Amino acid sequence: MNLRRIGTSLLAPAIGLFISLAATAVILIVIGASVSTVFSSMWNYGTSPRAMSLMLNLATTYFLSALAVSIGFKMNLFNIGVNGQYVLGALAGAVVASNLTLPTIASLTITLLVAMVVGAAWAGIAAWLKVARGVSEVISTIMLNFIAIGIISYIIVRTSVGTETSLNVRGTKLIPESGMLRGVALLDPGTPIYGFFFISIVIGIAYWFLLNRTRFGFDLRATGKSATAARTSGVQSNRMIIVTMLLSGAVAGLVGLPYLLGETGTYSLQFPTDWGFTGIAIALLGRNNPLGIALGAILWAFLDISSGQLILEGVPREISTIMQGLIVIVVVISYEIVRRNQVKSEQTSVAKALTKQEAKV
Amino acid sequence: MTYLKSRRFIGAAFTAITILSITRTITGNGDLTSTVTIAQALVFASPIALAGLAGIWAERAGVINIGLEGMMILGTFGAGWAGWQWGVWAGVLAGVAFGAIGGLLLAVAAVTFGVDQIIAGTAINLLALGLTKFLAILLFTDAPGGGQAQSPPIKGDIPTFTLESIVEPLTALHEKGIFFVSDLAGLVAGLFYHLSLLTIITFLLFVMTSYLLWKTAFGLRLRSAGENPWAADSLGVKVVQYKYAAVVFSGMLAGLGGAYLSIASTIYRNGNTAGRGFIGLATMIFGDWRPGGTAAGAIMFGYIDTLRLIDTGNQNVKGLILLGAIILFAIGGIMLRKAKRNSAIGFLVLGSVMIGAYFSATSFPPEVAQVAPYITTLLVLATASQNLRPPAADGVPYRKGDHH
Amino acid sequence: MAQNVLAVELAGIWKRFPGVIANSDINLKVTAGTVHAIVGENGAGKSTLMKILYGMQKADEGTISINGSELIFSSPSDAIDAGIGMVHQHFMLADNFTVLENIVLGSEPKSGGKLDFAKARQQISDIAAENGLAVDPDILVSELGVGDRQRIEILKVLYRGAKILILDEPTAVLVPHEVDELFNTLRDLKKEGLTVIFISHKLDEVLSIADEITVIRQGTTVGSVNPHTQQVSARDLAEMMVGNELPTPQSVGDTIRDEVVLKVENLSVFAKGGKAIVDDISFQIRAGEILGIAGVEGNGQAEILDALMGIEAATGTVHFKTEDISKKSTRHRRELGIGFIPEDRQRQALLMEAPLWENRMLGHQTREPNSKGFLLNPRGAKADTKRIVKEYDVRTPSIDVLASALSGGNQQKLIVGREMSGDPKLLIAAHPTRGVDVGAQAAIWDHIRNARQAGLAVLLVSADLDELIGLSDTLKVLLRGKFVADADPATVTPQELGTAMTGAGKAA
Amino acid sequence: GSSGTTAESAAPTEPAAAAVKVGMAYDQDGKGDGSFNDAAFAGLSKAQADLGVEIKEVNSGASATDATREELLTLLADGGYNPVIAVGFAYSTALAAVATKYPDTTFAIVDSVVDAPNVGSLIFAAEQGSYLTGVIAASASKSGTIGFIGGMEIDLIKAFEAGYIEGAQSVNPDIKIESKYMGAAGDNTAWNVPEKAKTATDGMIANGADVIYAAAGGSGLGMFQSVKAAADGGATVWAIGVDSDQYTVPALAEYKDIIVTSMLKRVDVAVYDVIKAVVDGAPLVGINNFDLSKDGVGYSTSNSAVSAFTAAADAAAEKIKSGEVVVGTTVK
Ligand SMILES: Nc1ncnc2c1ncn2[C@@H]1O[C@H](COP(=O)(O)OP(=O)(O)OP(=O)(O)O)[C@@H](O)[C@H]1O
Ligand SMILES: Nc1ncnc2c1ncn2[C@@H]1O[C@H](COP(=O)(O)OP(=O)(O)OP(=O)(O)O)[C@@H](O)[C@H]1O
Ligand SMILES: [Mg+2]
Ligand SMILES: [Mg+2]
Repeated sequence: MNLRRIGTSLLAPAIGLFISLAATAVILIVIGASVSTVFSSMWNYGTSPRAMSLMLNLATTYFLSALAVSIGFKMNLFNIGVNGQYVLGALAGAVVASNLTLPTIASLTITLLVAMVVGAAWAGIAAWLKVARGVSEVISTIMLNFIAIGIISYIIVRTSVGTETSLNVRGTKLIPESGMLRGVALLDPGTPIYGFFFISIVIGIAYWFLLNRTRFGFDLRATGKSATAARTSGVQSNRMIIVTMLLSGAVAGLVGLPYLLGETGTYSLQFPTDWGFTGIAIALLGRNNPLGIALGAILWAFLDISSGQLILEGVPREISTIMQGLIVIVVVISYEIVRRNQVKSEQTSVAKALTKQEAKV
Repeated sequence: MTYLKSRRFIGAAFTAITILSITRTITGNGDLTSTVTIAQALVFASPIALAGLAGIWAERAGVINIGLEGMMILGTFGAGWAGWQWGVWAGVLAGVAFGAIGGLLLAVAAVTFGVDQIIAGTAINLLALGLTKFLAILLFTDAPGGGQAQSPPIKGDIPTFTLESIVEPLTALHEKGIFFVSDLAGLVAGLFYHLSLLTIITFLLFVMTSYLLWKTAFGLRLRSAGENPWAADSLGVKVVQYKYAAVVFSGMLAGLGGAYLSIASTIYRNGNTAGRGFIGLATMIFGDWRPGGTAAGAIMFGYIDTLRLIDTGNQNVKGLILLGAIILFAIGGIMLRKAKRNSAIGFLVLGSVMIGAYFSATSFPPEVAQVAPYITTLLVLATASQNLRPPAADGVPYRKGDHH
Repeated sequence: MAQNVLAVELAGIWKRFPGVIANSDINLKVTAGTVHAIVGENGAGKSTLMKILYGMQKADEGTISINGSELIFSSPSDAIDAGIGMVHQHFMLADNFTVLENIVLGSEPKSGGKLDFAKARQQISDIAAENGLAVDPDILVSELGVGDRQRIEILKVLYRGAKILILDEPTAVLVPHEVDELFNTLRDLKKEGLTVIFISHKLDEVLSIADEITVIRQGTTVGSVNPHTQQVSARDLAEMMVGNELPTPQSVGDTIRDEVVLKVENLSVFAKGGKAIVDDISFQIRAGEILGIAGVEGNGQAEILDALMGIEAATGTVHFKTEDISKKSTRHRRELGIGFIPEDRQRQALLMEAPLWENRMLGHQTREPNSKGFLLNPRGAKADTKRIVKEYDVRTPSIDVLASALSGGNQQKLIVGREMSGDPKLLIAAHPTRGVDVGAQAAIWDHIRNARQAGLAVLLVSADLDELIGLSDTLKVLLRGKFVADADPATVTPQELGTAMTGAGKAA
Repeated sequence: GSSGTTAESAAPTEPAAAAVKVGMAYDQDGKGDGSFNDAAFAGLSKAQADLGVEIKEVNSGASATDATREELLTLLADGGYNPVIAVGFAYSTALAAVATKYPDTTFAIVDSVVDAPNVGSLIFAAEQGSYLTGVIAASASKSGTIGFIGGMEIDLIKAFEAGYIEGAQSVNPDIKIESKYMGAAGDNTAWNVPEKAKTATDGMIANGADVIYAAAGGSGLGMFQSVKAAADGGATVWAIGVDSDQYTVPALAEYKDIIVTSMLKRVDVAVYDVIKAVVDGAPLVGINNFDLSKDGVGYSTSNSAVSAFTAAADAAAEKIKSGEVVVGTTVK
């Protein structure tokens, strides 16, 4: 039974991957590139130690972002606001960390906490608006994203928080090395794997544990599966909405940290601001399951990283974005088809089993 | 009914102009109600309004369309490409057609396969972004005047009209600075100044939507798909077909909004929708899923954006702050009268803070104006969400034969 | 009109759903100008059959003939064209539309592309006047009560000029005088030559209005009776429906103890508009006592239960034993030992897309054996689910299947088993044996009786009057949110109780 | 190894130089902006034509990180491209890291300073060039009001504004200068909103401005449109372009008549110089400040309309070169 379920849940992404690869091949043929060369060089490059290290680093960021999104998804809350939550969280983390001269552990702990609190607080606005004023979180988080960008530029451009870290680059003061979490060179000597990679594994396990092994997790999943049944079972829906949004925002607050603490040491105006949307896509691919999300994040990072190799081949790097888009849309459709068939076949098999039972009696 | 409606409309317009006029008089900033401001606000408002209208079509038929941004992106691209090749009107058509493809994709995923609509829309946004960037590189890189990220210029212009006979005297009247009268003059003149044919089309599409959706059998059936598709189905309404029609038309409208943007900039550029699809969605909710309110929301965005951009010495932002304060006080007053004490206090406190800011600062950073529309949207939704009435079956996957 | 003309003839209809055969070889003949009733248990396949006749679903096999000619319906429009109209078991109305919009939808009068509202208004008021169905066409449906909605549904059908009317359980939600009004309307329609197919679970109603009754059991027609010519009682019909003799619920002996478990004072629940749905009621239940509430569905039963569970806001006080729980959360109430079997099991009592053992936890997730402290205990939950499956005879191959894969009756057994777990002190139950087959029904009654023996207090709401009379120690009759009568279950008959429920007379 | 459909090509005529392969990395979506990136490409093309070098262009794509930029440069260095030129200050961190890993490759970065023995930092005194356009603007203005349209509000662009203002004030101390940025720092749409630039310019013209200078990437197009519309309406108004000589840019042909001059930021010259130096075997490393004295910045004279103001501008240029005038990079 369970093996079958695992099998069917792998079926959808497999279909998605296959179809989007096929579509990509068609595009490549149309633009006159050699399909086999492109795919094989993507693969060869993507499996080199350096590229794999980069991939894991990028996947760490994506993983956290998708996790933040999926906490909400689990109870049908659409936190489209991870973008706003993580940029503010990362900025706050950068400001705090750059002003700390503490031992690494203490400094990191404080940085993480600050980023999480800020992310949670920003998500909390949307939660409050939903619970107290009935405003859909979809729309409020989108608005809050725009507002966050405005706040960030104000802080960096017009307050003393922003300095010119190198010529023409404006950002927060550099974090002292004691406050950084650089990482270890596991695969490639020149490309360390972020320390946050390991932290995010722990967070992933914690997420799984919280959702599947705690009462809170049960309440959350129950609300997602049926709000009315959850309510009848004693779940207070408003409280769940607030706690879930805060939790989602707290994880979102961490999204920028792998890059901040592993790489830049400053929140500058070059800091990417759209990892939240990536997170949504990956959460969909991974079906809100931490393992699935991890695989999705790695796939996404693979496509991102190997697109660099693609342009050297003369193929626009945006082909990987197209692949990503195709994978998402095909996978969500095939998930839906597979799910329907699964429910149907389970019903049929129950009925069959029962007929047999009755026949025996 | 219509009498009441038109009275309500006139009342609202009167209040709005009065508040604007008070603000203009206190700040002495003629920009707030000038001909140019209004004319430009319409230009900025139109693409957003079209996105909002697109949202109305899809959601009235029960399909949440968060893929508006993607459909707009497709529209900007289509217009840039075809406009460069065959001229501006071909660009309009291609923008609409490209948007329709996006709509069709959403319909297939959400209506036929019953995929969660927000998820399907998000996927379309991703796909549109990748596809257009890719195609831009393929088609525009080596084109003269184009580049990897932008199309060559669109050929030709959309005609614009200026009714000199109205604009000139009214603009002159505006410059006199008479309370209310001058402001009204500026507002009216703005409507007839450099009015693009596309803006007129946008306006007509709003009128057409109001008529089609609320006055015809077609509209009734389409809306029934968003209110109770099972009931509609039981009366022989081909719900799936109506949903398809609505979502594809939604894509066409969003595509037109995108085309409008490209044409206004004379080129397609990567990223020039700048989130307007999402803003359109917000104006739709802001406008209670109705054309009138949606248009008002879009005009607010256009108005604030315009004031920010034509600003001299950051005085317009200051004006906006005062305007916001006065509006907050007005809402607070209404709340007090309706005996909603807590909300009233909230508004009055917020209003006072803004008044304080107005008098204590000589100018405000442009970021304030940049985020003002978004904050306004949040405030409006926070005030009015309980009274908003989305279509009852909005976002609910419908399968023929199934029941809720 | 000639009495022997067949308005509808269904022959050899089969309809299979995954895992269930809803209709197997159904044959039905409906004479024109009559009221033809169809009765059968929940899930017998009545609605499915009607949907097939109305073109909403396609039969796998079989033929449909209307007025003698064989037709194939691929959509409701085909059926509408053939003069068939259907009023569904669940109202099919768009709440945000006006009455007019709901009625004309799909067959709108037009003038030059525009919907001709004036003409529609005229047509509706004409039909309404003709049939004594007064409604305001411009009011929003959301503002209307069930009686009005029913009228609109019938108007919808008449507006389309239907000659054959299908009414799927139209009376379930009506109060008695509304039922009378409906029946008067139906008789009028019959006089005008219309044919009515009428589905109901209320057998006395059926006997009073029908010219012919067809009984469906497990998806197939098992017989027809003519109440005008044949001597049949409601009990006879019921036995035809279930295929064997009905078990009788009977609580024996007085187990009522002194301790008051539930004390409700001045409980009221208000609808959005401020109207009282539950209107200032008070009652108490002692340990070992079963208090039955009789009443036509929709008179406030669901709201009372939800209010007692803290799901719906209410005024008044509720004491559990000595504790005032009026302001306490649902979870707190559950943890005190209140079991709850809600009316709508699929929406309120189950996570359809979760396995059975997770459903075992639902509502009990804070207690042993499902959790320890903040952690869940899946192993404990699974073991206990196996126990329930065994004790309550839940027919399932495993406890890992999704709840949606179980039949409704088996779902219900699981819910009852769950709510009886963990020694509840009070059970609040709505229709505990609804949709459950005869054997399982008896088993559930036994479980309830045994728990009562052990001191369980029960608040029982049921549409099954035999069940209500048989199980209850005390009976109260609810009408429009108020208790209007008390009845002694030892002496009252279902007929008397039924009368009292309509407000027509005092029960014994 | 690479084969495929690329723009790469070796000039067969000059086998000696065929060994030089130039890698060029643009930021974000790359060239096609009609100004800055295209100027870099112009230098590259010239080198390809004149020196017969092989070229390879890449771009970092949207939401690039330092890590992905570093990888891009690494791929180029790895592939034997030398020199590797990074266009844009966003590459500074990435380039610093890669340069140490490939000490035998020559790198160059535009608009930033990377301190390594094998890196040439190509910086431009945009404020000096802008000073000259400020002089021209103030001289050309009849109304006494001129305007400036900036893209994203960052220090790099503020230096343009600062020089422009100083230059204008050196001619007319009472001149009124209106400035507007299309987006706050971090708002990546700021470079892509010509319709907003158009509105902002409309506003300035309505307020009396008659010369407008835009340093706004792709948004600058809107400024040209607005000025053109005003000129078509009979007003005497001028636009000043930026980075490339926009008078000669084909995509802007319909606006050329109103482009009185452009502030030239000779990224093309710098790029060419870097490549030529490598071909010549004497790589250009260290800080190369392309200022007025090196003709790294300047103004264009392709539109004859500018001739009336060249005297003033050239005089100002002399003062700057001689050190008599020092142009600031921040707006006072
Ligand atoms: N769409 C469907 N898919 C699968 N099974 C269905 C579907 N519709 C009905 N069924 C099943 O078919 C059987 C007959 O259902 P139907 O609704 O016709 O019963 P009914 O006699 O009307 O019952 P009730 O008295 O409860 O209304 C039931 O077992 C039901 O669960
Ligand atoms: N709307 C529906 N869609 C899909 N399947 C349905 C639907 N309704 C019922 N079913 C399936 O039909 C089957 C029969 O359900 P139903 O509720 O009628 O059982 P039942 O005949 O009452 O069973 P029991 O004998 O336990 O009383 C089950 O497998 C159920 O899951
Ligand atoms: Mg039924
Ligand atoms: Mg049943």
